Amino acid sequence: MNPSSTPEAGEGVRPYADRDDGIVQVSFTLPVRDSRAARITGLEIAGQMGLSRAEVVHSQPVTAGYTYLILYGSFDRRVDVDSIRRDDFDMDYMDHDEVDAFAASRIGRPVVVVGASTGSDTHSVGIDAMLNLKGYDGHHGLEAYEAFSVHNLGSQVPNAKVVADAIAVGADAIVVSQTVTQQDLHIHNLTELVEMVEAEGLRRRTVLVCGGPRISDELAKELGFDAGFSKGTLPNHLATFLVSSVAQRSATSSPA
Amino acid sequence: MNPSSTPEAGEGVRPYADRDDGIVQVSFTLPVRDSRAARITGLEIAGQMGLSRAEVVHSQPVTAGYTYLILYGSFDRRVDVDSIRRDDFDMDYMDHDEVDAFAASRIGRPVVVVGASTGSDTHSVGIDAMLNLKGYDGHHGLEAYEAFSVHNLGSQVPNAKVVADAIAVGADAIVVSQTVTQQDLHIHNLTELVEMVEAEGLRRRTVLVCGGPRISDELAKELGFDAGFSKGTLPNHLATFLVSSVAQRSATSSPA
Amino acid sequence: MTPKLDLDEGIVLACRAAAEQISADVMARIDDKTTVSVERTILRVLGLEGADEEGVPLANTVVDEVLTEGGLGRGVAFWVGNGLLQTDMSLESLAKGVADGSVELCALPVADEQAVHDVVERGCRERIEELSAALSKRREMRERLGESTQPLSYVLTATGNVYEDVVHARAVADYGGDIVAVIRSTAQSLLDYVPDGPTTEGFGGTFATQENFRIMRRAIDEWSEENGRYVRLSSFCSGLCMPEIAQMGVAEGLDNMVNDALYGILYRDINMIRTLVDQRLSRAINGYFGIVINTGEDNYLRTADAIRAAPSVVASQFINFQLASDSGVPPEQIAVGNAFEIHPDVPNGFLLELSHAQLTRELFPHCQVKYMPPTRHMNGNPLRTHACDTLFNLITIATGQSIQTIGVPTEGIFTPHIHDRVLALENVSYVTTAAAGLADEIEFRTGGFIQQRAQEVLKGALQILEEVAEEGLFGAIGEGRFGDVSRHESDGRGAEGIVSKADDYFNPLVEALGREPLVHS
Amino acid sequence: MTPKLDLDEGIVLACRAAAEQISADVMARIDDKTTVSVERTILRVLGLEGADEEGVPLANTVVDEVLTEGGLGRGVAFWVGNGLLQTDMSLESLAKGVADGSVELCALPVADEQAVHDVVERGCRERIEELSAALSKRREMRERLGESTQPLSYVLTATGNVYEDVVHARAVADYGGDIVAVIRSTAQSLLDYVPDGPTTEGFGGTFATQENFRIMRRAIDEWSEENGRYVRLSSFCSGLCMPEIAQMGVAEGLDNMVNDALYGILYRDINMIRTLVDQRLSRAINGYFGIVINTGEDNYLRTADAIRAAPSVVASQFINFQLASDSGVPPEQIAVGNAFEIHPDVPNGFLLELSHAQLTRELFPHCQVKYMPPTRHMNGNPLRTHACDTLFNLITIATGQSIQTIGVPTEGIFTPHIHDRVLALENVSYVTTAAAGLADEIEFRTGGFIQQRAQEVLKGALQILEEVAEEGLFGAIGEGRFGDVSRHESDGRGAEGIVSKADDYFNPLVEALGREPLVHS
Ligand code: B12
Ligand code: B12
Ligand SMILES: Cc1ncc(COP(=O)(O)O)c(C=O)c1O
Ligand SMILES: Cc1ncc(COP(=O)(O)O)c(C=O)c1O
Repeated sequence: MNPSSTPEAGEGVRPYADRDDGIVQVSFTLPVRDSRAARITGLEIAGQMGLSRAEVVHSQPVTAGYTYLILYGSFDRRVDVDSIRRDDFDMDYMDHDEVDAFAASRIGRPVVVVGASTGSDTHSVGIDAMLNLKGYDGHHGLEAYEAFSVHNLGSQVPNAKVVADAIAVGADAIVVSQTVTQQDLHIHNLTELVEMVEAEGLRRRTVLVCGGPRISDELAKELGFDAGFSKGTLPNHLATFLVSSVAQRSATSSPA
Repeated sequence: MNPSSTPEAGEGVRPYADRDDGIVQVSFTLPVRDSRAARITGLEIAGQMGLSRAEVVHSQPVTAGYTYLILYGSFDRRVDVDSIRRDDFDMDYMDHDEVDAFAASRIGRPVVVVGASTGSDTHSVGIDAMLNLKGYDGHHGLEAYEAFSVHNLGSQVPNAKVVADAIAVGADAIVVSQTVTQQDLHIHNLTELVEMVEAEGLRRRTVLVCGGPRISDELAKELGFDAGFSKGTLPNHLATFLVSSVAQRSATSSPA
Repeated sequence: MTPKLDLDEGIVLACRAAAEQISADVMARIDDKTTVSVERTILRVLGLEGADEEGVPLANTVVDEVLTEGGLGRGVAFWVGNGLLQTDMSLESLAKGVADGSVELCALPVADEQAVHDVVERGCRERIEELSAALSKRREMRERLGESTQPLSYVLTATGNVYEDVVHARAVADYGGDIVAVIRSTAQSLLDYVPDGPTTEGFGGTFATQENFRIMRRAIDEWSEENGRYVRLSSFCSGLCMPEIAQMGVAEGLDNMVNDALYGILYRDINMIRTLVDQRLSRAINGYFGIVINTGEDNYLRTADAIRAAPSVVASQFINFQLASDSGVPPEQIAVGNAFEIHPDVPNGFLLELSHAQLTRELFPHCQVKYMPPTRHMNGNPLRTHACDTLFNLITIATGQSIQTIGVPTEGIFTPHIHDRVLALENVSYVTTAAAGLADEIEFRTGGFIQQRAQEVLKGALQILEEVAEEGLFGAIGEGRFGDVSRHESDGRGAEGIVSKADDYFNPLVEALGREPLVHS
Repeated sequence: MTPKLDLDEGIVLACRAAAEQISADVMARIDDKTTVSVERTILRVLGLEGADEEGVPLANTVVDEVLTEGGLGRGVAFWVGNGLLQTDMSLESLAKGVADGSVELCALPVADEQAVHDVVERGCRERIEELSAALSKRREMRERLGESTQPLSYVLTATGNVYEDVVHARAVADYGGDIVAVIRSTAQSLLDYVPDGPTTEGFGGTFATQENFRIMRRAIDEWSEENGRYVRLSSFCSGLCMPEIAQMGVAEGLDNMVNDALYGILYRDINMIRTLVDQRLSRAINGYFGIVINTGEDNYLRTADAIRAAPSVVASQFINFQLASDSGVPPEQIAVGNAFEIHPDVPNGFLLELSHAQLTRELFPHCQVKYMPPTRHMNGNPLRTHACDTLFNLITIATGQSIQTIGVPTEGIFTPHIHDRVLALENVSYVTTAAAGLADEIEFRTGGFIQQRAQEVLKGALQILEEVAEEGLFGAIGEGRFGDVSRHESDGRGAEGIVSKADDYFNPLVEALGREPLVHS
């Protein structure tokens, strides 16, 4: 028996603060004057979120008519974490040499990659980290791999140019970066790219990957990409995914 | 027309971050290893809280088997703040002189107050702030008022002693402070006091007030007190409430 | 402020000399160029506002027409002046005529050159006097209401909707913010026109339009009057319309402008000649009208390593200063930039930052040095960011910075939510109050780590400056000397908007601005 | 560390002399008293553990019996020694006999006094040797695994459930915490016995029981071995059982103890004679066995104004130090306390804190000065608290403190949630790394604000010390000189547990501890 209150496997989990108590912190601004009414409205919202024993631990005016609130409350339901764990969950990444070896034996030609930071996004550090020789955090980018032939188009690149260049060089993969997410700019921009790739009939033969600090694999898949990469990504992660995907596509398409 | 997105009166409100977008921040620890499964479990909880477009902006291990998560998501429902505003909501407090004048004309004798920080709670700064001459933030405590005769029993005072002393001095009001709230210690302790006061048959003739950094008026009423006071309370707030309540009780009880 | 770094004055002088040479070189190389944006600015100064139904500003229509007709080498002012003389129309009607095709500006009979110059020069002078008068009033208001003591806190709003920005700006002012800067939408920099009218959609920022300036200015002035403290307004003279934004800022009473010589080249991939020509006029305008400009060396530390790049920051400060100075900005109006961007895990990073910040302060004693917060290494954890911001705030006050852009706890995540700035400003007030006298109380050990580091960085800067003086600024940019970003003279956007001046090129504005500035901040 | 405050050595010596007199006075006044807790401690040292079914510890049963029988003036050791001789029972059986009434301890025939003394003294020496041997092993482990460099971070866990505390402690260790202290439940201080066995319910803390010590120690040792860094364990020798907790701590291998001379009097309303007698033995034990003790001057700043009370903090540091010293604690084991408690809105509060922290450091060069974080003025806003903690952390490193209790972002709300300590420790690591060399690099202006303030506070402390030396410590406490709390000799809890020593009072422990300590940390 575990004498601490941490739930056993299968029991389902809930938040843990001091013990298995469900406590969460919630904070937000309400467009209501700093007043008791603001605090009670905050509690009402916490209640609607399913939090029991909610309390406001802090409230302050933001400007006339707006109040910032910090609340704590207990989320008492349990979530079955076991059903969430899936097999394909945490990929095992190959290192640089392994990727090159894998590509040499399984693909036998350089994988052609077109990359860019697209739309009006000028943030190039992320895509450069993936593609440029210099790479990221001491790991070389894809340009350093024998497995790849890389075309880094830079930043502020319109989707139309990405697609045109991909066609021109016969890209196996298009990899794009998006950093500005305000007002869902990235969603619009990434959706546009997928639509263009589909319109050009390239979708089946092109591996489509996006990345950025607020991109998740789930979001990427929802938008029609094959994968999404976020903070902490190293070039070999992308490399592993690309060579695996290209090899798999060749494998499934060659018998056909 | 208000060109900003702040909702008009009657429309109902939701959280406001960049505009009327419903965005809230939520953070908690899950008893799950830092992993994709932890993050997805977090998102599942956010979903169950009714948050749409939730994302994990930060996750880090706390220790083996525990992960701390910070999420953002949109609470899209609206809460009708107008129905929450009630009349008795924000009391108008009298100042020191007004309280004394009011008590002189409407009560005509000193209101006898017994106060303490109760149970095992050694925090006396709050109750001293209310009762002692020195007071709080430049405002004298109740001892300085002509309206009151104050018995401050100090801290770590058992409820039984509070009640016994209240009987001994014929208290009009019992005012207690509670600071330690871990594992709901204050709830147990305050509930016990109410039960004792009721058991002694004092409830009707005694104004019962509690205070402390994590006491709200709502909580106090739920526990059977007449009022609860939290951070930011000044002695004249308590004084106003006490003389008003005592005057009202005399008014309603005298014709009977 | 008593100097604490024991710097070698000889090296400082050598840096300045090298920067003077670099700037003189640049000025010589761009002297025979004008740009569509420079020309549009002249029209705007002359009073041409507004756009057609498709949102194309009249200034663009007119300049594009002259460009197409091949007449821009003579300067748009000449053609417009001639048009005014020939048609007797108002400037606006003339422009509308060009827009609807009823006026063929370059096909009109050409009047006497002197007469044309006279009419435009008069117009220009009158408008400048009008603007100066308005700015004098503003200066009076500033003095009457008073400002906070330095450091002034500089706060960005970025909602995308100018009306929301007003709400956010009020929160900023309520919590002691001194300068509100509405950052621009991602797309604006590369637009070769200034959008028109109020805007409510933008990404990562709000479009800079004259109407948006007006809306913000009015709101902030109201707040200032109500609360008895003057709050400044700022925007960005950058991108393809640098001088036009400067003009608009003056017209709407802005107090500060981010206005760097190289940012557009390095970070927006704008052609270097285009930017250097544009920056010159934008700075001439800002200089003349008493606007405080901020340079953007902080950006280098976001793409290059902050420790390694420190000498390049200092070198760039000298260059940026000199280019501004040579464009007519007085030192008190030049806020040279620097940033707190060393990775939080670097041992003694705080000492390095202290050294760098103090160095900027001592090298530019007459400038309003501007200090930028940590952003690059900030992540999704607001508490971590807030701790870094606290030390950033401490260095700001410990080294006597004039302006500090505030760091917000969600810097690593998104443009700030309304309360994020409030929380950030509370941090600023806390540190600034609690450590108010720190700069006067602490000294650095003679020959110690802090002094040595500053001396090293200064030496490194001199070496860079001397090499750049040798090879020229253009070549240096090509080598990636600034921010590890490399750009080439022939590349970049907006090159199509560069025009060689003809011998009879006419620009009434530059001449008018050549006089002593009327207003100083 | 080179001194920076330019203190007058004469004043420092005068402070020390006054403190010596105050302490000598106290020692004289309590010399003829023992307490139930002191007596129980002797039994515990002799090896008496455990409790009856109702949870009453056997040590309590025996001492209470002797007290009731009026024999405690002779010392429980005498009666127990006699019992052992007369009954030939083991100590445990003897005590159980007392518990079930089968042994009437004070009614047994009385053996030869010397024989009784001999048997108890032998037992006592043997146990002390056993304990010393175990502690030598621990010291070896500490040296083998190594510790962090100073400042050591001191972190409280407070879940109420010892098994949760283990989980929380692992998180602390993972993030670089150096000393884990399980704070005690609200109710424990006023219990005149030490609860027995593992506990899973507590409020604002977890009961200090010998079994809980064992559970934590085992878990932390495991972590230390796995991770190759020694993490210390601490608890609280305070309340009505100060010396017993000290004994338990030694038995279970704790490294540190909060062990203040006056805290119980001021903040738990414990009778002053009771506390002063108890603290003496608890400190003798801690001193002898190499435990580092922390004093609690920080508390004064939670009930009195931090600026006004600064001289009283320093005065108390001298007194606390001297009382500990006179009880047998070597200077290196005395960690005098101080805190960062000036209101965040006070202008130049940071400079004042810097001055105060440096002052403690310079006044006690051989002590492990312990610095406590802001708590009093912390509110429900974790970011505000985090900003204050950042500056607190900076002063810790800038003034070379030895131990720092970490400040957590939710300090103003509740005892920390599991991640709150992690976030706090990240702040500590950040500041401690980024400003590692700061203490060596900065100097304070000669005759400046920081130096003057320190000199003033020191003068104020001397005045207090001289007045206290005059009127005696008891009177001074009555006047509310410390923490603005006033307590009187005749009041307070636990007075019923004070007993006057008879002429033939026997205490083998005090004598045994009188020898040179065997272990030093
Ligand atoms: C550097 C920087 C800049 C530089 C960019 C220089 C350059 N050439 O890239 C400059 C100064 C020019 C800049 C400008 C702007 N910026 Co900026 N900037 C940043 C900053 C400080 C760091 C970003 C960065 O380089 N991170 C380091 C890289 C390595 O991380 P990364 O991009 O996440 O990449 C990693 C992963 O995400 C992943 N990845 C990323 N892309 C890809 C692609 C693929 C295929 C794969 C597999 C993986 C992958 O792998 C990488 C390594 O692990 C951030 C703040 C912050 N701390 O995040 C703000 C930030 C991103 N900027 C921001 C904004 C708003 C702007 C502006 C729009 C402001 C304005 N209105 O002017 C402008 C202009 C921009 C425009 N048109 O896009 C906001 C974005 C807010 C939002 N979420 O919408 C941020 C968060 C700052 C803030 N809090 O306001 N910025
Ligand atoms: C000072 C202090 C102490 C001092 C108390 C000295 C004393 N004589 O009071 C000392 C050092 C002794 C102490 C000890 C402990 N403390 Co303490 N302490 C604090 C501290 C720093 C400040 C509290 C304070 O004085 N606030 C100032 C007063 C004026 O504010 P206030 O009480 O909220 O009062 C205002 C209102 O609430 C209201 N009010 C309060 N009471 C009443 C009553 C009435 C009738 C009315 C009308 C209004 C009213 O009016 C007041 C003025 O506006 C807080 C941290 C913090 N920043 O809050 C921790 C804190 C309260 N302590 C805490 C703990 C856990 C303890 C201990 C239990 C730790 C331990 N296990 O040993 C111990 C022992 C205590 C025990 N048995 O109770 C926790 C409580 C956690 C929780 N929510 O459960 C806190 C929050 C610290 C923390 N984060 O861990 N503490
Ligand atoms: C120096 C400088 N100029 C301009 C900008 C913003 O420019 P734009 O609106 O041109 O993208 C920034 C943004 O950080 C900057 O640092
Ligand atoms: C000096 C000192 N002793 C003891 C304690 C805790 O004591 P207790 O467990 O006796 O309440 C504290 C708590 O802050 C303290 O500061």
